[in-house]
Amino acid sequence: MSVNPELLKKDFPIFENNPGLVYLDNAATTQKPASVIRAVSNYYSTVNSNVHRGVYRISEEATELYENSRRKVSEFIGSSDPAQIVFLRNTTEAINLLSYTLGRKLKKGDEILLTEMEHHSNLIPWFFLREAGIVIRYARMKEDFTLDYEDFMNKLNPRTAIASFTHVSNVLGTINNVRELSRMCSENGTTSIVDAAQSVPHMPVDVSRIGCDYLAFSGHKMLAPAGIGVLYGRKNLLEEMPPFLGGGEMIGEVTYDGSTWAKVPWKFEAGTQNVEGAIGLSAAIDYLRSIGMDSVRNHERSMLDHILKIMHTVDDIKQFGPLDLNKRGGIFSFNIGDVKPFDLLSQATTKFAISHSIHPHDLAAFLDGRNIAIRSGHHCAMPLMGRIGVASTARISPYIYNDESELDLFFESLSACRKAIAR
Amino acid sequence: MSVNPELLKKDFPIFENNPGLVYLDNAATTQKPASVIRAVSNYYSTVNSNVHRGVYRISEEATELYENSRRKVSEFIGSSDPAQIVFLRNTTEAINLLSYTLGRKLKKGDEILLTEMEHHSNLIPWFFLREAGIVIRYARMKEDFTLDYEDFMNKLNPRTAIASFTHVSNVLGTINNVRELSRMCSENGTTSIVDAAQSVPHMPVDVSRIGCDYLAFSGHKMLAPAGIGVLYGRKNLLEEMPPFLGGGEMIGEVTYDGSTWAKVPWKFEAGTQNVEGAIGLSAAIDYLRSIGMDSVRNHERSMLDHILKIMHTVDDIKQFGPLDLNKRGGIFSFNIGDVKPFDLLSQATTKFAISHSIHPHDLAAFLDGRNIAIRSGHHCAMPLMGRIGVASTARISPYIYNDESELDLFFESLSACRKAIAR
Amino acid sequence: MQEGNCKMSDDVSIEIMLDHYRSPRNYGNVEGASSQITEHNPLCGDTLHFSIKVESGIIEDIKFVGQGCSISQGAASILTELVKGKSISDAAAISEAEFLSVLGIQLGPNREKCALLSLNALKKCIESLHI
Amino acid sequence: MQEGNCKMSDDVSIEIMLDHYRSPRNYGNVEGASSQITEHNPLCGDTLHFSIKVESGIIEDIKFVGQGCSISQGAASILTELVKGKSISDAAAISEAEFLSVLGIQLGPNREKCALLSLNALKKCIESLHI
Ligand SMILES: Cc1ncc(COP(=O)(O)O)c(C=O)c1O
Ligand SMILES: Cc1ncc(COP(=O)(O)O)c(C=O)c1O
Repeated sequence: MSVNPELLKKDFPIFENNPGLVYLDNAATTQKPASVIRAVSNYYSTVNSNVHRGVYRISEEATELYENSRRKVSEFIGSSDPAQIVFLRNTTEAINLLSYTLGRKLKKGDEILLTEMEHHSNLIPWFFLREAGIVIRYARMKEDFTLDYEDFMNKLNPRTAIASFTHVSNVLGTINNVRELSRMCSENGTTSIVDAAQSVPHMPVDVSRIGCDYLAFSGHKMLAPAGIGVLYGRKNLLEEMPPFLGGGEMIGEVTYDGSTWAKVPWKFEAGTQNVEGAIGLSAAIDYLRSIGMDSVRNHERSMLDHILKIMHTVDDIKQFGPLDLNKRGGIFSFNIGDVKPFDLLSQATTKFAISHSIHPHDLAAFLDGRNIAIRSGHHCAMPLMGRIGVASTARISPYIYNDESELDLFFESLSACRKAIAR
Repeated sequence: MSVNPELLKKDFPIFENNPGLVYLDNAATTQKPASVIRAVSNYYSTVNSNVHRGVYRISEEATELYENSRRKVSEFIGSSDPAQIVFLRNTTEAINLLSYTLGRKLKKGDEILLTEMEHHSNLIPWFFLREAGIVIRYARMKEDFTLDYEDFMNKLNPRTAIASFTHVSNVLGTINNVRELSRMCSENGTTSIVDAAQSVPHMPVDVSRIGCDYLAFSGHKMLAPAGIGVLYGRKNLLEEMPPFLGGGEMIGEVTYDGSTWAKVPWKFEAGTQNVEGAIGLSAAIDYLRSIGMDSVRNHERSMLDHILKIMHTVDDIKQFGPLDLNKRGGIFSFNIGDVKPFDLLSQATTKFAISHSIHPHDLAAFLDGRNIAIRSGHHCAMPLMGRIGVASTARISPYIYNDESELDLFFESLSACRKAIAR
Repeated sequence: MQEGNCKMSDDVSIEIMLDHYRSPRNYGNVEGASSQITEHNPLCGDTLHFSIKVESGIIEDIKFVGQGCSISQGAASILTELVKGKSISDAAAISEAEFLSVLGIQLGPNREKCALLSLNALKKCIESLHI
Repeated sequence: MQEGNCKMSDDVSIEIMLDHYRSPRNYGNVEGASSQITEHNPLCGDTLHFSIKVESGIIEDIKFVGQGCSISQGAASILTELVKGKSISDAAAISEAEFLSVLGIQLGPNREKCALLSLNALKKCIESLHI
């Protein structure tokens, strides 16, 4: 099946209420189809209640809906057991859970291997461990914006306790071979963690095939509500881990003197859960499945193909990402001219120089005037900005409801912007 | 203004879809009015997007809605500055944030003072600190189910770094004088934390009057969605604290070598936030304000008055909570007969004895058959169950949409249940 | 529990369960037990203590004491009758679904845990024979 | 930025801003500055460096260099013209609202930060005079 954006768009009320809106910021967050919105309001209007404990009908039904959502997520990512699915707020919380719990066992001098293309959410939680003398290393990115697998391999050593890497870069679109990376980790006795925030929404993802130890993603980037995210973990590993947050629902037995923990996954779900979020995520998965994840991937691939073909209609455009469509998700970061990092010395000593660059914020503001929503900035990947030698970039990230005509409009508008504000 | 439950009930779609439902489990979670449901789906249908960063219209509007919600929460609880309001998932996460961040500064032998009537969410996060040699002490509950303030005072000593106490007990309904407790703490140089999960939804709460250092509550217990909760903290304290979760949005500047943090409150809001949750909470506050928190409190007080007057129509009923209505929120925990904790020795040596008790689960199941939803169990307060000498209790907790006729029906059904299943 | 939240497919089953709850069979402690165990459902406090006497692989005697709701206690009583005289391997092979169908009452997910407490306790009790 | 997300209450203001962006006034570094500062908005990378020369409480000279969007850079240029020759107390007293109204462009909450970067940087620069 191929994706029909024009038809799908009708499922998303936001486009009805914002006629002509060209929404190209899907890597940040996606829009919600009516079926997801309905699933959430139906829950409020029929069986809203506390799950797991209530001995009354609506609570039993809410519990069933919540646990069915867990089963659906489990199947969707190829997990063999729903107990391996922990509901959390988002990818960020999932990676923090891992850094706090796995981090406890690390000793001074132990190493964590990341890559140069990580999102802040897969950097800062690990930075916290530096206080304990943990060393953070980065596998290099190559000139073609792909990961240097050899460098990754070389940096894996007996001290490498954990490796955490993104599946798809939210800036470059680079698809990393996480199966290969997980295999290297496993051979080295290193725990592997996949940041799948930009892959699960956009392509088939199968944890059993990848063979990683943990994998995390967010509902809001895949048509579901915000406030719901997922940590997948191998059951035996989850069972060995200490809990992260303490409170109701995650306990076995509690006295004034101590406590035992509930079984996984509940051990990690302290406090009242976001049941409506889980139900919304389940509805989002139904929607994506009805399209087919292969079709979603193919659509984005053809969108990217189109982008790379017509980008040069805009003068001075520079893009940041692999040119091989097989190694690239539907993310396109670019600048018009050079948007260099600030450097006081060079800037203050030379007289102000006219350049052909347009700052990404100005691009975004101009395009907004034409009802085109794009992202500009550091994309929560500041170190990577430095690495690719820019202060920031502009980015578009199409999804199932975007079509080529929108891309054409986007590039026409870019050219118009260049005329209007280049200095 | 007095509360008109019959009229208010019409605002809650769940009652239309479940005719005759008598929902008495509001201390667990409350139902959602149409205005809250609408606020959430309107958001999805009009300006759904990522906040704080987008240079396009819907993102600017979403940011405004999100930050306006923060302002509304701030006013609602009498905080002088919206920067003192941190959006989190729920009370549980808020208290964990405090235990993880404040806990870092504690030394072996430092003490944390709790009370005997705390919810697991205000116990387990502190238990974690025992590993570091922190000592946990409990202020006693008196025979009349109120807190022993003298004991609290006596247990405050130079080593008491933190005191964390509930405003209203979710089992006993006991309203603690948190203003007095905070004053004692402040005189002793002890950080004061109020678990306001059961007070903010039910009575006027003013942090500036209370004078506590921190206060936490959950949206889902006050007509708002799950997945959104609040930590209030004095600004200077929040500023001194290290961050808890790391990731996007909470940073200042990031390099491969380290990071600086954003200003409060954003320093504590890592990752994509639950914007729809904050908007739903704002709509819930509008709804509650239109009734008036004084009226909400008065309604629950008169409900409790009615309960305490007619409870004795049920034989062998025992209730657990203060009889003074000024010291009691709208929570009524009870048992029929003695529901003692299991004791192998006494139970195995004596022959099975007929007792007049009915297990709370059987009560709840029977009442469910009559469409009355009540809670049974340990209410996430296992240690307190031991303290009051029971295995578990049944509990009802009326809210604005409950009326006396429902209470009458409830007590009639209790009597019927006693006939049907007492052994 | 005529009006309970069991979806009463079978009034007779409910009456049987209530009868076992009111007059539990095999209540007490087996003298000289081969194995015994106390299990409880932390979520609701239901507690069961089983003691069994096994000879040549056969459950010669089984008794329980406990405290909890009619479902957990009634099911425990029914279970003792079900397995007494059976081989430990037959007893260990009883699946959750089978036991629920023996009880014959439709239960929601939260109360199923009450009904299955006895089966899980018995299985642990049998397992610990081999340790 | 005729079509920008500034709600263009005033096309003239936008033209002025763009003119300042394209041809920044007071661009460079003051020699023998009394105070200088580099500030940036971490959220978008906009950077400004101010240097000022103060004599008898008067801002005798002020220059900036920077990098960033038209709003942050244009506003910085406009600000230098606004405060040059003013007393440091007058300059320090300019409120955010006042400065935004001088700019005359309506900005959303996220881009207001760009416009206010220069004002905040200048204030810090003045504060550091007293240290
Ligand atoms: C007194 C008290 N504290 C804390 C909590 C925990 O709230 P939540 O589950 O929303 O984190 C509750 C409710 O469950 C409560 O009643
Ligand atoms: C690659 C990647 N990792 C992690 C995140 C963080 O996701 P969230 O903000 O939902 O926690 C994002 C998106 O912001 C991302 O693109």
